[in-house]
Amino acid sequence: MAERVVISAAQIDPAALRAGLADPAAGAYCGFEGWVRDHNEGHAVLRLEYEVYAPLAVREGRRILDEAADRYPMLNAQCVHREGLLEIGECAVWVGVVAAHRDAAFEACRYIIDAVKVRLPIWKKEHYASGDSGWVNCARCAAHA
Amino acid sequence: MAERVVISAAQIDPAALRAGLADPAAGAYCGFEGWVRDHNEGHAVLRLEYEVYAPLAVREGRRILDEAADRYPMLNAQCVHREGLLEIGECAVWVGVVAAHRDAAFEACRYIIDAVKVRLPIWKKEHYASGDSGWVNCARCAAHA
Amino acid sequence: MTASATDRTVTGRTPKTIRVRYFAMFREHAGTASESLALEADTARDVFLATRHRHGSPEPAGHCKVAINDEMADWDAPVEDGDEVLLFPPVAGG
Amino acid sequence: MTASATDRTVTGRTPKTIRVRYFAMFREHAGTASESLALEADTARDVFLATRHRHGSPEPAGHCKVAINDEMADWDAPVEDGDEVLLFPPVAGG
Repeated sequence: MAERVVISAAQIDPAALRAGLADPAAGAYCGFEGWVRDHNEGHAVLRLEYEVYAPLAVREGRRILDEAADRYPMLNAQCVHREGLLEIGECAVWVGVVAAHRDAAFEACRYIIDAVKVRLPIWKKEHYASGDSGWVNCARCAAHA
Repeated sequence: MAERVVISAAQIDPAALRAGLADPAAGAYCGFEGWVRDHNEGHAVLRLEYEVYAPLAVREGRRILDEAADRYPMLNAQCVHREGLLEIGECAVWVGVVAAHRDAAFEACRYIIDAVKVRLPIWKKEHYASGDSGWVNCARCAAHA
Repeated sequence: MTASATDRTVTGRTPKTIRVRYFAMFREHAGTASESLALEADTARDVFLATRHRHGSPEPAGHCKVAINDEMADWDAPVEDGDEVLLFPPVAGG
Repeated sequence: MTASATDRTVTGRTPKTIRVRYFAMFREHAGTASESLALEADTARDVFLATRHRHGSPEPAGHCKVAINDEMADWDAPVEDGDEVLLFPPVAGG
């Protein structure tokens, strides 16, 4: 199958990725996508910039998928994260999980995106309508999507 | 926007449905799909047949979406359920939810699919490799996806 | 005949014309999707029990659902002459 | 000079050549993506603190992450002469 964890400079195609997870034993598919919002903490956001240290992001991402497979009876999972400049509405991250039953699909998907957001060496710079920009740090982003 | 709850005799197109939920205020999309599995409770399954009483299924489905919107800070949600004969791997039900943050997207999506499975007037007949067939009833399916 | 007429007066039960609709397993067992029946029924549960030999299911009402005139209803909901009662065997969406 | 040489012998600390890589906010503050420094450092934390004026962040180490030679590491992990230490400011994926 395709690489389980991918850092992509090109737009994410969730439909193609989902199709890659097709499995006759799968009864449940859960997909999560993080989209670029037009606001954060009261600031109007124009676009986002992601910096990724790919070698470690991919390795840590695979570790997270392995942990999810250990914890939940899932069949397969995959994760793609963008890097570079993203416009409002673009998909910044996609996680897809297939399992026989929906409990595992939902829980593994949630486990993976939660871990991806706090463990992968990825940094997000917000460009605001005011002309300012700023790196989103953990203290500010921990409680949010 | 499109109908929030749809009973469809045609194949479900999750990519098109997801695109219909696009919203610049949305930071999180959670999609769930129920796929036709090749087995259930140790029986090899060849295909499924869904019977739906559409007038009440749509009305009850809308009620479920309204309840989810009351409980979770989501922006929008939609649900499509198939009727008729389905082959292994086909998508039997799709639920999509968008929200500013991922907590609400995951939780509302889970709330909706859980309620859809137990409250909508929809019946599932399994056709087995053995030649038998049987209606899946609540006592048998309650613990499963 | 007299005794029967007296019974009806005493119990206050006169037959109502109820249109009953069967779904899925119930439809297959009844051999029809719907029929009009004259039933001495006060509630949706009475209709369910009165048609049990027709819909052929040992399922308790608690596993099934009922609608009256296209509205989901409780088993204790009253039925009136001319009502349409929809009997739903255990559902299994998704 | 003599005092300095003696100090080094007493503490056991001789400068190590450490390649330090900065990311995101740290890179912007340092004005470079990487540099080789001679540091008296035993652990990853020592490298973080020694370069704090370069990466310019008041963030405590607990909010940041570190890798040594492309492996995620603890702040107490030892650093050796010739190691590459990657300093990650608070991450924000997704």
